[in-house]
Amino acid sequence: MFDGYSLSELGSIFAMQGFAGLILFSVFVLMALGLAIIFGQMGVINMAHGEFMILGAYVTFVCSHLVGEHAPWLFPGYFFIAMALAFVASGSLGMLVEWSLIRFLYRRPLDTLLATWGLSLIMQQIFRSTFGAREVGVTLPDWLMGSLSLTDTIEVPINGLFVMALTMTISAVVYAVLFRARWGRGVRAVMQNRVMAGAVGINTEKVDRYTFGLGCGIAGVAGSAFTMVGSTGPTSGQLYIVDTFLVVVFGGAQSLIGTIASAFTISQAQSTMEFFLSGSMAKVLTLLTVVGILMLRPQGLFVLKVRR
Amino acid sequence: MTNATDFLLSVEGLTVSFDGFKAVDDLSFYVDENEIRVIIGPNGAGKTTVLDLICGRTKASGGSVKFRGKELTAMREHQIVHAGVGRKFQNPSIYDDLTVFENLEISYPRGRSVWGALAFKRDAAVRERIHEIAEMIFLADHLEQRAEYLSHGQKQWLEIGMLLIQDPQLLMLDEPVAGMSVNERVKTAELLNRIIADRSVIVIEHDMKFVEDIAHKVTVLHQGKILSEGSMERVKNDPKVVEVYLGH
Amino acid sequence: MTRSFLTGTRGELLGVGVLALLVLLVLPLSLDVFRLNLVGKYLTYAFVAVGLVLCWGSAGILSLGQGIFFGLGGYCMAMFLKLEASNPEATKIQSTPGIPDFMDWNQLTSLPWFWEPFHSLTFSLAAVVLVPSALAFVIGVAMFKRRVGGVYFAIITQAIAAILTILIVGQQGYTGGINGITDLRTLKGWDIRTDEAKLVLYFVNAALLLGCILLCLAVRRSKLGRILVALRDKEDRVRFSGYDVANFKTFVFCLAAALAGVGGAMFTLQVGFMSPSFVGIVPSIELVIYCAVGGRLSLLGAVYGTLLVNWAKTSFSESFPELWLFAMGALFIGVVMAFPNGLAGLFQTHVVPRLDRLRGRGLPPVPGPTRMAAE
Amino acid sequence: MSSDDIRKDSHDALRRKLLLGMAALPAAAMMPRLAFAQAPATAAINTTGLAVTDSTVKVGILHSVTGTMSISETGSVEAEKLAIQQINEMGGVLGRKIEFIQEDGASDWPTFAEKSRKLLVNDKVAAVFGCWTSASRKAVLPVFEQYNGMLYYPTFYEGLEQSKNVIYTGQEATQQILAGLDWVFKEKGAKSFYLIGSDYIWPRTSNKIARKHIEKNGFKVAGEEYFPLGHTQFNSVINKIKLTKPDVIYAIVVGGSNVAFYKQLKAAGIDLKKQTLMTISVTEDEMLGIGGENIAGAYACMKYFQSLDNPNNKAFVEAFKKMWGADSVIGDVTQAAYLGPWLWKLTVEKAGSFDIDKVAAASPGIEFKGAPEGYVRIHENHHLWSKTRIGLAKADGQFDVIHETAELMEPDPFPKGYQ
Repeated sequence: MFDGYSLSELGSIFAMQGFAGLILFSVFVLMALGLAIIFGQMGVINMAHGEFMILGAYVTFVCSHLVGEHAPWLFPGYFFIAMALAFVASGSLGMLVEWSLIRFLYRRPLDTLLATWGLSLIMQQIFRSTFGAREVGVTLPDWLMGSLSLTDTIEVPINGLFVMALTMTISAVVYAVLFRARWGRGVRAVMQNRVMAGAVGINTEKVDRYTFGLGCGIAGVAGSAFTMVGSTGPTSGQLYIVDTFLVVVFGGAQSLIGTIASAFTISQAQSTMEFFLSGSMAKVLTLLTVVGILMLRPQGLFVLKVRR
Repeated sequence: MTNATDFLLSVEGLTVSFDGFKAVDDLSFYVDENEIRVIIGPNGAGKTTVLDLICGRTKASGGSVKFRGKELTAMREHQIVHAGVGRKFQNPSIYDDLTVFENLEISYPRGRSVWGALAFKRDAAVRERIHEIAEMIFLADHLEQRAEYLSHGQKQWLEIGMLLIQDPQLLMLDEPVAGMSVNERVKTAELLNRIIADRSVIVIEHDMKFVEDIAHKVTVLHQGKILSEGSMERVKNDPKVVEVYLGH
Repeated sequence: MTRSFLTGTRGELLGVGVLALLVLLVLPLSLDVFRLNLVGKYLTYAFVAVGLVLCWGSAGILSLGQGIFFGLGGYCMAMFLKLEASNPEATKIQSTPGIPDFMDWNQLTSLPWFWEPFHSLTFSLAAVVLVPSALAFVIGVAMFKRRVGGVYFAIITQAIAAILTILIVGQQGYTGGINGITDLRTLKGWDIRTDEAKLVLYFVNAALLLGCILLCLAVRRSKLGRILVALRDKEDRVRFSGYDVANFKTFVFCLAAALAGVGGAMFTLQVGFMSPSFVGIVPSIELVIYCAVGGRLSLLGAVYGTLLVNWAKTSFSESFPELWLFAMGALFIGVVMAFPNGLAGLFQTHVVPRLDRLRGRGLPPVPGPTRMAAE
Repeated sequence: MSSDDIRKDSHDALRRKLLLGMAALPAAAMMPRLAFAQAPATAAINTTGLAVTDSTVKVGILHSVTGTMSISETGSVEAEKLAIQQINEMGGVLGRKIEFIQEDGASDWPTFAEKSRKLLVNDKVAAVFGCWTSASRKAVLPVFEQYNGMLYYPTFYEGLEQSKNVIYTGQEATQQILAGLDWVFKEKGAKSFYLIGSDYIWPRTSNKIARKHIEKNGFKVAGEEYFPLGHTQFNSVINKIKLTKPDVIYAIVVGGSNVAFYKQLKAAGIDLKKQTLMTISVTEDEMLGIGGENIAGAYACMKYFQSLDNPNNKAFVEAFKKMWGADSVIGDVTQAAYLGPWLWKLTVEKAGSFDIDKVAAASPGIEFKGAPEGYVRIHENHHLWSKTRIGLAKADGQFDVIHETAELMEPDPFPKGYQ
């Protein structure tokens, strides 16, 4: 397939392809991070994760409208406000859901899976009733949708850079919160030994609620960011579920580093295969590879080896 | 040193590490036929891990476990059971949803393959054997009761009974009297002394009184290594043991 | 210890009898052909739900990919019917007569090799059962031997469902693509689209379902059934009682897959087509909810659960289409939160004591199986 | 049915056509219900037991109101209801008011089959307006053939089908594709093409036709790719497009993938004002989700755009917005769905009967001059003769119609040489 291209052309294409892989990696991390926190720290698979993302996207949509109508001068920067609001909206809803639903199901992980699926159906219908069945168009500031020309042939999408920067920021914040802050120690204590953590005075219920809220909030931010690259509709959340779950499960339950490594592996595999094969087959092969590796390493890529 | 094959169980150079931490470190010991061996040691000494390694629940990083000359580390769990090694867990591990009778029946060593289990018939031999074991573990009157409703001590016995019905050559019991009343402990000691007639037993226990009642030989573990080994009397007087364990 | 007259083997057989009465007599007498055909379609889902009771309720293995097996069974049947419908006479306007129409549109000029054996009805019927169980066997061996379970297993089955959907949709020359295999007409010359045929198929379907339930009851009554329950409670104990746990899980997964396959085949026969929309993630999860509503531990409950949910779905979407997703979502949550044992649990706690009292026994009920599947 | 039959009826038809040409105009819609008085006897016009009374006739509307497809199908439902209302205001069909029974296909094909059976068997409707995806149509087709119903199907689709029981009011693939390609050959001097689509039957079949036509004209297909439905990451293929530098990107991406594709294309620095992109899958409906600014400059090729400048369309758009809100957008399929009830009415009146067989036989040759797209005529293969137009996407979510074929394109569902 490379006949008739000059070396510099090929070089720049491979550079861009590497960059595409990095964007995909960032997208995967961003969508999986919230789920990984919830799954890793609480053992709960949140099937409504995609809907929490779309909630963030709708918040962004509403913001773009309000700002566009009432405060046009704010438009170039509204995206940051929208992301913050998306975090708050999805996070609070997450806490509400934890309080009303999830906390009764901690001993039954498979049941949370079904209950959150039910939740996702309800959220989809709420979106549909509120915003209509059609996808909505989120108007973005122009500077976000452009590209930077590095050379004549290498062009870097700004929204890709934005997603990458956002992913790094959020990962760093999550890392700081979970591993540096006092609160994070509480989360990890609860994860390792719920009874003991309760006994030493950690409010385990509160920790659970905030952890779930944090995970959902990050989903909201992800959803908000994805308005730059994807669609916003009542059922758009479902487009992400298989990829997201696989990234988390492939990364192993207990490790954020694992999630990041797994996102990297899957994204590189997918973008490489997509380049050399046609789209559908690339997807099938990526999924098959992940499933195959999971069968060989059922606990995921990164997992602490512990006495059971 | 005697040839390893003379022992019922010979553990040599057994090592396992979890994330760099050596839970069991180059451990060797030997168990005779018809011996009751008690393993003691402070928390985290690696006692349960040793049992896990022998029965295949945890895979060793190095070393060998030979049972009657067969290498256990290469075998899968159910094969180890078929070879004649039985294991009781620290917390009574029984099937709450099934009756005592059904608990024992599942452990009955026939129909262990899928098709065997489908074709399995509850015939006279099965019933007789279950009643015999139930008698032995003091549960003859509770056969139709759901295991969930047994007392803690009765659950411990039931699990021992589930092992006995398989007639293992080596029985490994992890804290069999934990949570038992004094009366139950006495009965359990009696039970153990009765069942070693034709097998060896490895017991992990903290209760020194109980250990003295049953132990032929005691192995003291500390940080994954053997600190001392021998008769109860000898171990008790070993200054190293006194320092790390008994003294406290 | 006291037992209700409705527990034990006698109670179960009585339950099957009541169900038989319902599906073989009451429903056919009280419904018109159109509604009866609908019930027939629902009953094909019940095959999957019954399999899930064994797999999930009894053994604690939650598969979110049962649609795969339902679909495979359905496709095996559809391939036979399509070949019969594509005789050279009926397809003479095609550029290659004698092959299914969608192949012709995709420029295939001869029947692919894996379609050839589906000329034979015997082979096709065997494939309906064997193809799903073979795939389940491969998945089962690979996963259970490596001790993949719980949530991991659920997610992986989901991914496999996604893979299979993409493959079926993408390979349209061989599979009919997203439209599926449609326009199936006759089975060995017998027109399956007439009202009489639908009636006959309904009874065949109902009888098969009852047969499968009896089979599952027998499996549950056997030692294997008790081992499955034991497995769900204390997997390690079973393993250290000398059982190769993976084999048992694989067996029950294969059995559930085979049942789903039969359901799929009956679906194809009654509905007249098969499409990839039954293979994907969403239908697979819906199949789980049928089982959950009925009561994940009860084989009969699964049938009633399937009938109830589908009936609700049809009537809801006829009158309040926009409310259907709310209802469905609430059903998922409600069944998990408030009625973990579903209809069967409600029956045990509310109906059985009354029935006992009616019989003059006045005995307290046995505590129902209240424990949840651990994982 | 031969063309002789059409000619035989032409005199009578002409009179009605004149009436109907005005029918779509708001003024005409307010005409008194004069038709009721001379309504023919029910027994004469309904010999097969359809749900026709002396004053009403029942029809079915069968689309997905729930599920993923509801996004696309809503417009069709709205258009069909509008048409039915307008027809009723004009006096109905053969003096009978149309009552519709709406069923939800729920984006699930067996549900479509089930509901169509219900409509035909239980409700005995005289016609059904419905279906959107090919899969749903394929699922209901045997039902319509078995119970002898009449389906008016609105979507542009891949062709390869023809049935006595279906009128296809959207374009089949060759109508949509060939004219558009000829235009880019000529106007843009395009010589190489990159074909990209969602992975299912319509994009694949359409691209096959496109490829044949491109190669027949001696031009080159630089690449052809399909992505699973719902795919959201297109950066790799965009790189491949950049590498191969095709003159035209020919895109048939659908659903949520559509939005992702155009946003990522724009972000990757591909300026559609410089890079020619032609699509047959983006209507005004899809533009809403994509955002006009992200797709401005692309060419869409289909038979109808909301901005089409003719009196019929002006009246139609106005009536539609009056009924469904000023924010409504109207895409190609919505317009095609609007044609369904009108074509059925015209056919029934020409046949003088609601009987399915007579309606099916009377269909070829039926002309509808009040069509918002201008003028359509039913072909003997039950598809429509229609013009194909090319629209240039604008940032405000509308298209500029920049080209239309001089002649009506003949529908050819089984195109020889393109399969």
